[in-house]
Amino acid sequence: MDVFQLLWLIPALPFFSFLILSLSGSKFSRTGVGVFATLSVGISALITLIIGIQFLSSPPAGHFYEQTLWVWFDVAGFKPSIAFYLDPLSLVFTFVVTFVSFLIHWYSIGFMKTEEGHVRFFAYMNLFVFSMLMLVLANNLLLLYLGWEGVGLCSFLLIGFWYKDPYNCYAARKAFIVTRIGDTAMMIGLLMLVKNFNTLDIASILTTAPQTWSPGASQAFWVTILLLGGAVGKSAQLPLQTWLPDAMAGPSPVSALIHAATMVTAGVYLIARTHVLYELAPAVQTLVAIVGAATLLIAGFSAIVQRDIKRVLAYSTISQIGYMFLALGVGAWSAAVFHFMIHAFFKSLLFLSAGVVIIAMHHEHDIFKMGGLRKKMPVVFWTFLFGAGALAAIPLITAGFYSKDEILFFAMASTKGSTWLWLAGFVGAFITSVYTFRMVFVAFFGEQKHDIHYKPGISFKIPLIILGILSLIAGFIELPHTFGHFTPFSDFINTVFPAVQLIPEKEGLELTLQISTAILALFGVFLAWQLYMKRPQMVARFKETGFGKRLNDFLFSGWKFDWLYDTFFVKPFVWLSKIDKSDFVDRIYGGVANLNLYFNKLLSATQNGNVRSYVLGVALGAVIALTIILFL
Amino acid sequence: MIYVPANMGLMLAAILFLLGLIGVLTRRNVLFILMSLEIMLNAAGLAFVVAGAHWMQADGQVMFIFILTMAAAEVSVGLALILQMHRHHKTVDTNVLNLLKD
Amino acid sequence: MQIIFYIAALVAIVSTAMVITRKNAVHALLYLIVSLLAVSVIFFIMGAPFVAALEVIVYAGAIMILIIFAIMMLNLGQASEKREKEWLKPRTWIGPGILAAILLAELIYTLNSFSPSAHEQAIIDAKDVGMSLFSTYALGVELAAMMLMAGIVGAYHIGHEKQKEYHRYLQKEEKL
Amino acid sequence: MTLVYIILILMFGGLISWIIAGKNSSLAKGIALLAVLADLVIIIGFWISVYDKFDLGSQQWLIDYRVEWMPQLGISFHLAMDGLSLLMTALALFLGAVSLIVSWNEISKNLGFYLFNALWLIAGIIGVFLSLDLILFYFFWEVMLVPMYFILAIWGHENRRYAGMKFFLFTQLSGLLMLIAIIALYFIHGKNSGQYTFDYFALIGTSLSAKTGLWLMCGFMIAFLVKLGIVPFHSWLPDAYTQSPTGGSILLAALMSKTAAYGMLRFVVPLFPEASKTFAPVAITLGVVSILYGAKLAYAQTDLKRMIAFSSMSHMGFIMVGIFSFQALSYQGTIIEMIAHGISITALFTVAGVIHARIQTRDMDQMGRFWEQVPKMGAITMIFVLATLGLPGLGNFVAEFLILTGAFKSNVTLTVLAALGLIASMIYALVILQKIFHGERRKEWKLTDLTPREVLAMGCLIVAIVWIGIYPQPVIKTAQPTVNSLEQNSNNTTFVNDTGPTNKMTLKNGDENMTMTRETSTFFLSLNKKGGGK
Repeated sequence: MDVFQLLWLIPALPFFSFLILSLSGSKFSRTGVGVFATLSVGISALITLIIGIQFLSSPPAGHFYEQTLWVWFDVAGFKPSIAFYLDPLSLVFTFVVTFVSFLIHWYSIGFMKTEEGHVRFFAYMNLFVFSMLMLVLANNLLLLYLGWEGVGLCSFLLIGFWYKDPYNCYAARKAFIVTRIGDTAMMIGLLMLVKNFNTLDIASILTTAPQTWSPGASQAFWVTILLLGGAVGKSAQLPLQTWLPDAMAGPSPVSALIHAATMVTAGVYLIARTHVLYELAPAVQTLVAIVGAATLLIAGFSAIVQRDIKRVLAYSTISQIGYMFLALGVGAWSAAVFHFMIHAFFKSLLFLSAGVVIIAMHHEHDIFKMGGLRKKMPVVFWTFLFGAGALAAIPLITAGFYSKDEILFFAMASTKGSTWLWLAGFVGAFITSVYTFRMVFVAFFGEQKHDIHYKPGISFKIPLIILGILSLIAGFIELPHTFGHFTPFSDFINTVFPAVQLIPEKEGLELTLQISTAILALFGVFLAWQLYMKRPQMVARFKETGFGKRLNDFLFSGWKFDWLYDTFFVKPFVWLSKIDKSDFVDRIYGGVANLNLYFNKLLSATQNGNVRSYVLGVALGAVIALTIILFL
Repeated sequence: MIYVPANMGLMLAAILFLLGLIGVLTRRNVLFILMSLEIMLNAAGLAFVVAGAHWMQADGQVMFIFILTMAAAEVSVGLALILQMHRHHKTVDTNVLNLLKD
Repeated sequence: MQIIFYIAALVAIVSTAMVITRKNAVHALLYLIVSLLAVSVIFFIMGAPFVAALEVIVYAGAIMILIIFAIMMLNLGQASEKREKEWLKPRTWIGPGILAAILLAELIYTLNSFSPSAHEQAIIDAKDVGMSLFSTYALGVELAAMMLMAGIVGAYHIGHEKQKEYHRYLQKEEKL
Repeated sequence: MTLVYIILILMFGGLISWIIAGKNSSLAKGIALLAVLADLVIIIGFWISVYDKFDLGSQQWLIDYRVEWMPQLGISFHLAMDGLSLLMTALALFLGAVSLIVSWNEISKNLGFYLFNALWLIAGIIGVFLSLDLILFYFFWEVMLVPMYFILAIWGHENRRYAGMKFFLFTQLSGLLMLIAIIALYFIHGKNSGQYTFDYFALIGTSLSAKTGLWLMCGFMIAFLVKLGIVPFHSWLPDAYTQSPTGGSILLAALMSKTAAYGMLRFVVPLFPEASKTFAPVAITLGVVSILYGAKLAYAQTDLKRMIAFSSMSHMGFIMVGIFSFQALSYQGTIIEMIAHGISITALFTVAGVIHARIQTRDMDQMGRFWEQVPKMGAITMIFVLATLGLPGLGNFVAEFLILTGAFKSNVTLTVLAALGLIASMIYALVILQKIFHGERRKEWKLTDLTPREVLAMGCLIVAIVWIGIYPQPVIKTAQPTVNSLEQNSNNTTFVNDTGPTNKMTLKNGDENMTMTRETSTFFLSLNKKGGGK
């Protein structure tokens, strides 16, 4: 049997699990629900693994496999299908999604043990996995959009999982609406594609587009910029990044799965998927790089001053996705995908560890109220440290180093890159290591400030350990030229992407760049140690000064983007709704009615009950009638 | 039997009628209004008789008789109403009796 | 001999004017009788002796007597005369006066446009009227009879003072 | 004859249940429901039997039933069914049955008369969907109006008389304008061809000068715009939708508004192809304004039913955009939107009715955190809220996507603005969900979850909306012949417009009309003159 035919089962299993849980979840036992949900995702992961091995060992013709289930609808030749498309790119994403989801589901069994509404939680999680898999496996953009909105929905539902707190509802709503703004841009992009090609089939668009559009065509420009709108919304990039920090209101596994590992990288996937279009619109591709660079800096600076451990991680997620966008923008497609994969491992690890810490600290999020956790929770500490190391790109031993280093090199050396882009990434790398290790030192070192009343069980630990190991070793499947030149990952995925065009004279800079980045990362760790462990009073004193205070507030609020949008969009809209609640058009019709009433009053004033005035009316009528008869 | 030009007779009828109308319009006492109505009815009858005389037909006088009958009926009912009005409202002022309004 | 007509007409107009301006109802009624008698004269000289007689008998006689009874039952005294004086302000005359003037002008204008030539006159006596009344207008007579009947019954019913059926303790308060 | 039976079954069912209701109310309800279900079975059976014919695509009309009614005046009893009216009839019966089920216990006062009105209303709606004689169409149009007025004014909520009067005035006045247009069309056609008839097929080819066509079309359009609730003719809509009892709201929002959309597809576009081309930019603009303004108003409301009413108005904007884009894609989208919106609005009004029945208020400021007590209701509401905001996988998305795709081909700017409605719809839709089911508990209510009867009705709706969302092909296939003929019709017009002589003629007509406008501004006088000139 051809294992590729099992492809449809990968998204279908979580979906069936969702259906079963939502229809009859209450009949399961408490752990039964979690185990059932986890197993469904686990089997999906297993099938992905089998298909992946098959794909590697004997790739199908043309390095892709397509499976059509049914035609969605067929109007005037426009004929999107419910169909799956498997190529190296979607395989990597599918693998990461199913595998990380599996681990996080596993972790959630323990996490949700005492929570109310666990059935709902697992049902939503399964629905999310299904949607995400639809997104990455879709063979046409409309089906991709289905997944795209589906993950947005699940993100909404899971951020607002603890629905009793109005703040969570607000955060959920904000996430859904802000991403919807991007989605609508993307929708318009889709409309444009349909108008031009009368199809949304990705493969056929990618083959016909270069024949129809010359590079720099305005059509290509608009389509790509609209798709970019969708991507920045989902991936929380500038200027639609504001929802992600608030999205941390959801449970930690949700943050790990949706807001770190998978959904937020959908934008990366979308751009990578439609890379041909972006190559036809070089201006937009540069814009992608600029958006990435700007976002990674802005988010990085904001992360430095956050106190909530999850918000630090959220900003770091935004910043890391900024790196991916930077890579996409300079044409380093495989580097972006590689960083996505590594990031999925270490960021979900960080979130899961943070989740354990938060539970142990009795739902305390503030890192300055933690401290000294190193000894009490050694496993969590070590796994968190691995994750943090990968995030800060500690040289040689962590996976993050290899992926980030590749991006930085391409930002400098690609024909589409520039020194400025590299510099942004370089500064960003420094900030990253500072805020990462600020978090590590403040939370895990120093003296203990609170009692821990909960010890993580084994179901918590195993996923953490697996992810921790991956954060360290996953980088070895793609080693740089200067260091072994072992590149199975990009070899595999480059059947989809064109190779990066390098500027020959900058090729030699690679080693210099690597060394300087490595030194910078270590220096960042050192600086964090100095500032937050040795001389915390220095930072405190800086915060006391007027400028420091204002700077702190500015960065803390995410560069005042929320304020900006509130003032210019939200408040006017609410104001407009308030003043025109009962519809001014209705007033117009009401005015007509009132005018009639007024005339009615005028006329009924003549009916005053005075007999003689009636007679007067008769006489007047006689005069008028006679006058008319006689003289007119 | 004297010849009277018909237009003169009609003019008299008109003058009487209008005097009656003025009476109806100006008086507030319902009794006077009733009398003024009688004047108007009488003027109308006069007009019929003048016309009948002009055409040498009996119909004018027949009409007058009908009008007379009607006047009699009207006055009897009208007076009964006035009496009731005076009994219930202690007034003969039509301005007070304005319940027939919106 | 047309002068008789004009004198009678003048009397009719003047007495009618007096009717509508009197403050005392009885005075007004007397003037009204005069006016009716004057009209009766006119009827007579126009060759309608039957209706002239009816005018005197029914109008000036029966109907006016009816009104006199009513005045007596209403028992309007000095106070009412004073009140009439208040009500008859010149201001109230203006509107109706103007209206009537316009109407009069229009009627005169109309009536002047036709000037009948003098032709022979004939007396139409009671016999002619009776012939016409009971042949051509028989139906009208029936209807008039019905109307009179209705008038009588109506007048009785309306004028009848209703028996009040209150408890004896309440009677005093309720009596109007 | 099937078509006659369908209408007669409903009418007799209504009569019988009125008679019986005094003695046995549940039997009366049963008979009413049975009548609707029997019709539904007939229609679905018929659909299955003709389903394969749609592949051929040549024959638009499946049934054509015509007997003379008043031959002297050219009025005939002409019912016919094509794919579009088949779909609409099935929808009307399906949602009619649902509306009866969900308001099973709502009406206690004067139940028999309610059932009578409800069934006659459904009969009127189906009559509108089936009649092809303009006078017959107008007749059914009025048959719809009167029972609806009674339902609204007798069984409505606190402000029912005001709402009923407003509804009646708006629809009646606009209906009269349509009647004038119908009669004018009748005379023009009669004068042109010598054959005085109200028959649709005869009138369809009537040649009209540009200005006359526009005026006549406006007569039709105003009636339809009012019924559809498009800005600025929507003023009656929120009041009527809000004040109706649940069953009435469902029939109003889900079915009656569809008769307007149907009327545009069936009458306005085919009868006045050129005029509707001319009018299209205005129509699309009105549609876009409705989408955005309706969404904005919906967001501002605190009354749940009023909010749903404005959301409905917002969606009707999409229908306008779809119809006047003249693209196969958007026609299909419009038809799917009619169905999907009917289903989702039914469900939302049901939820509003269910909540109102339990807590006697519609004020969302008094609700909150209902999920805790009634998760089933919450989950079902969520599905339809998501449908309303256009989540892919549910019916409304397919519809709105197709409409926008088609519209994008004809007008980019307005389509982009219409697409902003997707954002706006999300803003208000989430308010429904979060204010009622999430957040703080603002007042202590004792709630009971949905009864099996309600779950059954909602389950049917969920199945339907998901079916349309993931496999709308049967609907598309059924509507295809109708859409083909609509498209052909508008293509023909384009062709005529492109040729030289016609352009000249239009120009001449324009001049002629200008002089006439100077002479007299009255529309009818100019009509007469034109007739005399010929």
